[in-house]
Amino acid sequence: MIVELLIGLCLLGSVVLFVAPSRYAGRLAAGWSLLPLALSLFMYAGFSGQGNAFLGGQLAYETTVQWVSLGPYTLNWHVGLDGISMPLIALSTVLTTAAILSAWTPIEDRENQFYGLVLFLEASLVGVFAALDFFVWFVFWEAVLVPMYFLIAIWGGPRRKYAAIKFFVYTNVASLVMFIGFFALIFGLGDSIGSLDMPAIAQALRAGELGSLAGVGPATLKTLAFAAMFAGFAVKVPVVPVHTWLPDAHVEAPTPVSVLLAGVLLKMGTYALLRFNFTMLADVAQRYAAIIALFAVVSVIYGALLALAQQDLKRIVAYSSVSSMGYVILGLVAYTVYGVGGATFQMLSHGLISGLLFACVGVIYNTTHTRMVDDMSGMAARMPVTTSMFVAGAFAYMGLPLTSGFLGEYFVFLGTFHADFPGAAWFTAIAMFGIVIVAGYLLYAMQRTLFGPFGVATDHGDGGAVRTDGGEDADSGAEHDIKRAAAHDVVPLAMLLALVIVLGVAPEISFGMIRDAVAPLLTGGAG
Amino acid sequence: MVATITAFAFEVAPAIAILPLASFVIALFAGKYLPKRGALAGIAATGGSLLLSLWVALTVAGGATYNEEIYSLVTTPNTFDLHFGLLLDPLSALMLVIVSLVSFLVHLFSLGYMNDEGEAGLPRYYAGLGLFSFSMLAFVFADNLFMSFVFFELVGLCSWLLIGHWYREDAPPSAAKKAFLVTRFGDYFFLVGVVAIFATFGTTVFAGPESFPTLAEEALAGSGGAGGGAGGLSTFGFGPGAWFTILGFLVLGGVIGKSAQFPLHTWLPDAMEGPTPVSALIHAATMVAAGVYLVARMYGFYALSPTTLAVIAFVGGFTALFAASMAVVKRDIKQVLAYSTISQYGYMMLGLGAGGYVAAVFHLMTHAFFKALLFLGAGAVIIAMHHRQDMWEMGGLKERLPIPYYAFLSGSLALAGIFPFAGFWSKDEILFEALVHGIGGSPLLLGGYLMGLTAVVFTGFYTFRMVLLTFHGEPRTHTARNPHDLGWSVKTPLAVLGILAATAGFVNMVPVGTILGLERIELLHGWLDHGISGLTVEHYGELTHDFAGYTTGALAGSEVLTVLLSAGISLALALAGAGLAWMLYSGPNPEAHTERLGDVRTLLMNNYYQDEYQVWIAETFGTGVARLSDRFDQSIVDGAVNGVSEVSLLSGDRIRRIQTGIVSNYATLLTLGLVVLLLTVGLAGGWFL
Amino acid sequence: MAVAVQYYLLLSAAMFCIGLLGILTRRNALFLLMSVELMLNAANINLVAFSLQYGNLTGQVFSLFVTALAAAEVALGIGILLVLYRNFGDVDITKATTLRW
Amino acid sequence: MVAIPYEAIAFGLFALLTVASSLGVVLVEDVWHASLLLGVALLSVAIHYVMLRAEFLAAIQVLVYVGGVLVLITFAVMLVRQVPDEEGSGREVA
Amino acid sequence: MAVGSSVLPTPVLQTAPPVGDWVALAPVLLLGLTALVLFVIDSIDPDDASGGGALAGTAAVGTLLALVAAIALLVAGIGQGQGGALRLYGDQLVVDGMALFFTVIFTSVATLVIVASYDYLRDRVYQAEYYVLMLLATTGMALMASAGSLATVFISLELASLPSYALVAFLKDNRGSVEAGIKYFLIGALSSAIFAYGISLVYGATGQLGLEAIARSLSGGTQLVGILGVGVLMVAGGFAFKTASVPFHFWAPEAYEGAPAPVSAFLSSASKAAGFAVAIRVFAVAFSPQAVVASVDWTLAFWLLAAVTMTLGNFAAATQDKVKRMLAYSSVGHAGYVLIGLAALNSGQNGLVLGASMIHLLVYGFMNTGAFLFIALAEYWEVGRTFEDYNGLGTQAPIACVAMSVFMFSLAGLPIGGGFMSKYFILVGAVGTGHFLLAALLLINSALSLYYYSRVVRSLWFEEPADSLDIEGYPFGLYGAVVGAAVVTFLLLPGIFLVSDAAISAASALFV
Repeated sequence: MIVELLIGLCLLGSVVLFVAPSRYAGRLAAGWSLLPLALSLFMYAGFSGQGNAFLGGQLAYETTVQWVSLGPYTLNWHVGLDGISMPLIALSTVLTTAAILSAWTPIEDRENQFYGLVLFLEASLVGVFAALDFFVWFVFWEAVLVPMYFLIAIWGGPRRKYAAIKFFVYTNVASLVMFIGFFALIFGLGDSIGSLDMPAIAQALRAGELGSLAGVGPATLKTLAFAAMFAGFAVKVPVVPVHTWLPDAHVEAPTPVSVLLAGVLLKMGTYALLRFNFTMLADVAQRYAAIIALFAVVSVIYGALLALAQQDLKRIVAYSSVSSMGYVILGLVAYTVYGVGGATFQMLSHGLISGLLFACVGVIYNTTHTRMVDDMSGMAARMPVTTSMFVAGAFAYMGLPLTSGFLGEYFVFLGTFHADFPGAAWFTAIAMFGIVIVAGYLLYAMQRTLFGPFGVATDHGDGGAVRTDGGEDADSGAEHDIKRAAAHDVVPLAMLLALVIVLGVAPEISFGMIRDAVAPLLTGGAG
Repeated sequence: MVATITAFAFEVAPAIAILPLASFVIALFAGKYLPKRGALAGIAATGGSLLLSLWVALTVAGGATYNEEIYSLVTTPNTFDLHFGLLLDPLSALMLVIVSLVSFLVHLFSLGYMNDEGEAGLPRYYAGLGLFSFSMLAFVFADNLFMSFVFFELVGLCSWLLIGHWYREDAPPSAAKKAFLVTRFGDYFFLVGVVAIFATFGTTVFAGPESFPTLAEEALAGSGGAGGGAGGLSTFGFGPGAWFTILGFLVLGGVIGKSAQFPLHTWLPDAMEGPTPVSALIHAATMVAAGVYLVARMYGFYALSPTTLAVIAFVGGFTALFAASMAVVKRDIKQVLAYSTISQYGYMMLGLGAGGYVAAVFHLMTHAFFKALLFLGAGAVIIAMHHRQDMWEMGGLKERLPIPYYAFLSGSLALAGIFPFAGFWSKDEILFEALVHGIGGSPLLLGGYLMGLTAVVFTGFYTFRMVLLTFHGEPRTHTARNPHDLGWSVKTPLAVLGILAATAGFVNMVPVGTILGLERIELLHGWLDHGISGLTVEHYGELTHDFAGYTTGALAGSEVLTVLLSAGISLALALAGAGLAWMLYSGPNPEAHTERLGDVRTLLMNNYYQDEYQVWIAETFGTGVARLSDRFDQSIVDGAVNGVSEVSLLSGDRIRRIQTGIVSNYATLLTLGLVVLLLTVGLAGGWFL
Repeated sequence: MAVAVQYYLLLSAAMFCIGLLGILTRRNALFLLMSVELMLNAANINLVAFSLQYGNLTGQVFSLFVTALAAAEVALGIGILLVLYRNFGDVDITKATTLRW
Repeated sequence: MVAIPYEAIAFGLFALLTVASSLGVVLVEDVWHASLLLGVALLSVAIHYVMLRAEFLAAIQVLVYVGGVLVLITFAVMLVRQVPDEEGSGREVA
Repeated sequence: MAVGSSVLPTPVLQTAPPVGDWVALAPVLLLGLTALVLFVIDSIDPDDASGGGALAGTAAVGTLLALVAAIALLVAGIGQGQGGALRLYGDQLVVDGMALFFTVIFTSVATLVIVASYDYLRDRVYQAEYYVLMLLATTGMALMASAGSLATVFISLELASLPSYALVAFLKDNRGSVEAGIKYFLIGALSSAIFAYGISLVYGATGQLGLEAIARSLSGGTQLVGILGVGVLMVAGGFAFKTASVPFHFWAPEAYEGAPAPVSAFLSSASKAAGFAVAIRVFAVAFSPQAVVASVDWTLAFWLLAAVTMTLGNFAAATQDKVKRMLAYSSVGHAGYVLIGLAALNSGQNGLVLGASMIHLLVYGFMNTGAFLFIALAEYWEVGRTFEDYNGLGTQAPIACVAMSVFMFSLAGLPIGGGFMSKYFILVGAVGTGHFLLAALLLINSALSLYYYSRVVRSLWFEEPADSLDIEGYPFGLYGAVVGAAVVTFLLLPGIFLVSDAAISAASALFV
């Protein structure tokens, strides 16, 4: 029942915040979010699952209750955790707390609703990672979109409505495509499946129980379903070429929301890919591994190149997420312990690091009110702590050793280089070049914004930016009072950075359980 | 021999690296509350490291070695094992001493260079130094390539932090970025190499029977002519020899980047934007040395591949010459030193490529001392000159700064390779190795030798041009007439290093040894020839001989003659270069002669347009392609997405126009619809048949 | 039965089509009302004819309902038509197009 | 002896009348004429009912349609024909 | 009223129901009775001192009682299970699970609409007539669900339609309302003529009007395939009109837009459901797929209707400027979804697909009624009709706007309300019976619908309100109805199992 308790806590918090007065909403939300955080860490510490949830592993915190029976199918409330979902749930709760703290400064309007939605989002995210019945899973999967839609569209930037609608419709269409694919499998399985229990389906599929459907043979059906589900999840990840909602959404979303969007929402896509495509249809994934790897590599390189061309700090980080998530796909397709485990680890790592970077950009934006690289310089002089965090985060993103970013990517490379599919080594080698490009754009951005003589451009409207240059010690104009960030802005940064380093130095904390859950995936796959 | 008894020194050896790490943490978090803003912690830490290193070296000298895993990052059954470990053998022990010594002296010097000058951001500076020392020391005692890579990268981070120390100005952050990016480009190949070595051998440890050089050696030895996957190793479709060569090249990419070899040397001169003690640290003992050290560390692997060795030698030789030529025309004292660094590391690469493992390590050691000395000396001059660095604004500092002058002179003599200073012995040995192996059947090496030899002239020239312009003649500016005072913290390191620069060469007097037949005099050779089997000079010699086909030749069949000739020629050329400088730049008011070089000068001043073409490449293939991608993404990819929605809305708009508002039309459409329905169903049901 | 039921079917079909024609071509709401009456009568002819054909009264009875409803419909229709006339000053149904698209 | 198909002839005639008057309803310009023709059509339908042995229905037809519906329509025509509409002939009806 | 009259002269043996006729017909009777009571109240107190309170209260109590009665009968299992359907009055009426299920829908919608109308109609004249018409229409609908022969089908359909025409034109000084009324009426008259003609043809082909009698007659095959076929399709046309399916939908956008919003709510939810109720019964029982489909493939017809209806409805809705009209088109689109249930009847899982359609109609009854009632609220506040006019309402009336957001997301098929579940059931039905193309269309259209539904949400919450936006009063009745509908819509997400079994078993019972 502890998973239900976790979800329930978040939902209750959401309700409480909706009725709470705006004045106390920030503090209340932060305080409340510590409850699920503490609970999830408690769960993490006492985690006792073994093996892969979908492949007959022993689950932790499992519950099954019958819900609806629909014709031949029964829908159950079935939740439980294994070594893949547990870290992701912890990630969700950690990032929620971080996001709430980093929202204190920028969110000044309808706070109670904002935090209420964030907690609702948290509940849905936990649900996505915990659900084991397809239907329950899908409910949470879709439920994530709604608060995100509001969060972007109400508290976002100037083009927030366009971005929100684009995000909303794009990802929903993707869900539908995926849905078709999955249901083709369900019906292909026919009477051998009496419920939408995903582990049961996964095992049936791997056991080769898939029949034909509407004259389409099992092999083709599998391939088509794989393609549909891949396409659906690829949008969420996002994989090039279905990534264009992401930069818009990121740029327009308020930074705390970007933290969650990049930190957890993208992981939903790869998580689903891992669970559906790469677990249920492992044989198809292996057959078309080279093609999938191609998508991954294109995402890595193309995403990085796009990031290189951007001027907006958030766009840079957004596109770099496309690049980083490409590594995850590459790792998944490798079917080695380091490949799949590394991909999962990279999900965690990227969640923390991108969250950190977005939060840093947010802190900078809060004081300068611009995110354009050209509009500011020398921020380090005024915001030393934030700058340090930004630098640390950026280097972690570049894969600096002793941060989780390095290990995530390194595991993936290690796992993929000697994978079985043709050209694995080449794909890996090309993908690795991403680490050079990522260094290029992040260093460039940091050099331009954080270093050099201090200056911030203002007055965008009246043609020509006016630069306010301050001397070394002299305070610049009153309207541009660049202050040091408040403690509550820095705390989430420090928290995330600490985790990044801890995971980078002691990856076994999570890689242990991940590996345990991944291992069954690699054996006895193809049905 | 593998040590059977683990000495206590080895138990505490991790502290060699941990101590600077602790000083990093202290400086970072508590630096601003400490008296010297973290300097004292750093000095204490590196001093401790130095003592421990010496202790370790003594233990190693006693014949003990250490090769153990100390921290397991990931323990994964049935697949690769990522761990940190300690490999303490003569090579790493030597390097530990060098690194901790230089680092200690740099910390000390910084008291004068940074604290006394009232610089801001000192805690950050000392934190950076501490982290730098930590990374480099950990890199040195790494027992596997993975760990090497980890700390290799951290070294890169530290260089970024320190080069960009004065971040409020425009140039330092830019230089820092460049340094990191260019080396990162090299590290990319290194990374591929590490991963590929993992994938091939399943391990990256350097030493022991299960180490990858040993496995590679066995694979090559066992693969006779059968080809294909040797000894159960996956060689990715290549023959084992070819594949090992590729692996070697990949790792070499990182080396070329970090050790600033052509064509990835461009970051190094820019890195002079950092504080001068940092330059000393980077160039003498840490970052740049890391590349060469890495090749030496896995020499057992490189020795298996003649192609790789030849390329290393050739790149090294070319870099030595190429960089030396650019140093000739520089006005900035630190720029001269920067190019000389590139050049000297070129020599080391030449030595390694030519089979002169000992020679290269020897030069690595002597260079560490005299280049640290030169940089610190330059730093002293810069302090004295109130942070001016143009040599044409100096002059006549000899009388006003005696201790720096003599120390600097000692370093310069060593750099120029003048007998009997340290540089002479080591450089000569490298050239000698190249020569003998060149004669002995690898004529390619002779090319490297010739380039190295030519570079000797340039080295002698620019070194003494620098000394003359800086210290001799009449002061050319007001500042030069009234230099700043120097404190003990500046002078002490200079004195120590000055002595070392003069004497360090005596540890391996090969010519003397050969001529006099005193093998025992080649101390370094003996030092490097004991320790873990497979990592000894003797073994490397066998490998280069067996696999790369290096044989020792001699001029006119006489080894003594060859030695003498080689030493004589290089000394003569060095003196010639120095003499030319003396001719041109001695006297109270030397003139600038560079104008006479004409177009060549422009070429040299612009560093052969290396930066320009690299920037051009970066902009075209980086930014340019990025811009194109961005445009493509905005218009085509996103355009398609928006297009779908627009088409939907447009068709929606068309569809709703059916609803004209005129009820007669509705009736018509309704009737038509019904008729169509009737026809369809009728046709399907066969009513009309 | 002298006249075969098919002929009645034809007649009703003709009437139905004429009514439909009226609905499709006329713009005056009154014409439309009358056309609908024709169509309903066509249905009635069918019902009565088939009622005779099958010998049960179901059809006839049903046609009574149709007639009744036709009357009710006309009454309601004229009510709405008058309101339309009051609002638009016309009974031309193509004039009332404030709601469209 | 050839039986004269009286019923058939009658059906034919009245069917013709029904169709013709129905056509008239939808084709004439004037509403008033149309409503009169509708009456004719409905009455002829009543005659068909008689021929189909549904005399009661025929009576109802006459009563309901001619007596009810047609009166209603006439009433409506009176009410709405105050202004000439382009469909009518323009003849004023009081 | 047609309720009690046995119209066929043929003496038919009555089956002995376990309960009295009046008990089984209690919901219908209660509705009719309430209408009569309203007449009485109106004649006693024509000026209505309570400002419509008495009328609305009575009407609401009546529909509520009918609702309770229907639920009670449903729970008691009347006409379901082993005993089979209750056949009354010579098979003219049938009371079974399906009839009761639909009665629940009609009465729920009617209750909500009447509660909401109390505020909407305040200070208007002819209130009694309004409630009477609405109750009579509801009665007609309830009868439609129980109709056992084409005769009762026709009569009850007209009983439901005629008051609807009047209701649409209720605002007789409002040009839109009147125009909507005339259009609705004309298309309705044409459709009922087609419908009647279709019935006459079916009668011609079979000699029967009773649904089961027709089925018996057809079970041996028929010579008059063409006549039967045309008749069947014309009958289908009549239902298509009632359910606002393309191409008989043209009245719908206009009528829903022009009519008073509560009436739109009533028509688009209850009237549509009634059309489906009767269509399901007629096609499932009389033209049962096994007997007819071989020659008259009406499932093909419904297939086409479904495909065109949902596509056209959604595409047209996507580009509307007025919220009400958007909802009108979306209601056309939803008709298309439900039609899938009919189109998929030629396969093994009839109970499942029909049940899914019924569940959707139930959920739709709440979410769509709620949405239109929100429009009624907006009309009450006189904020305007376009999306822009709704800008910033979320700040002024957050509770109602949350409710509206629930409706919109639920209509779009997001898991915020029962609409997600019911749409999902339809999808399962469609795919399970092999109608992949329809399933795909359903999904594509759902995706598109998300776009325009979210526009409403966007206006409510994301846009800055216009300066003139000023809301006076929070009418209790409208609020109560909107919030009530929202709560039920939301609860139907986890609680769908409360109705899904009933619907599926009721639908399955038709094919036993």
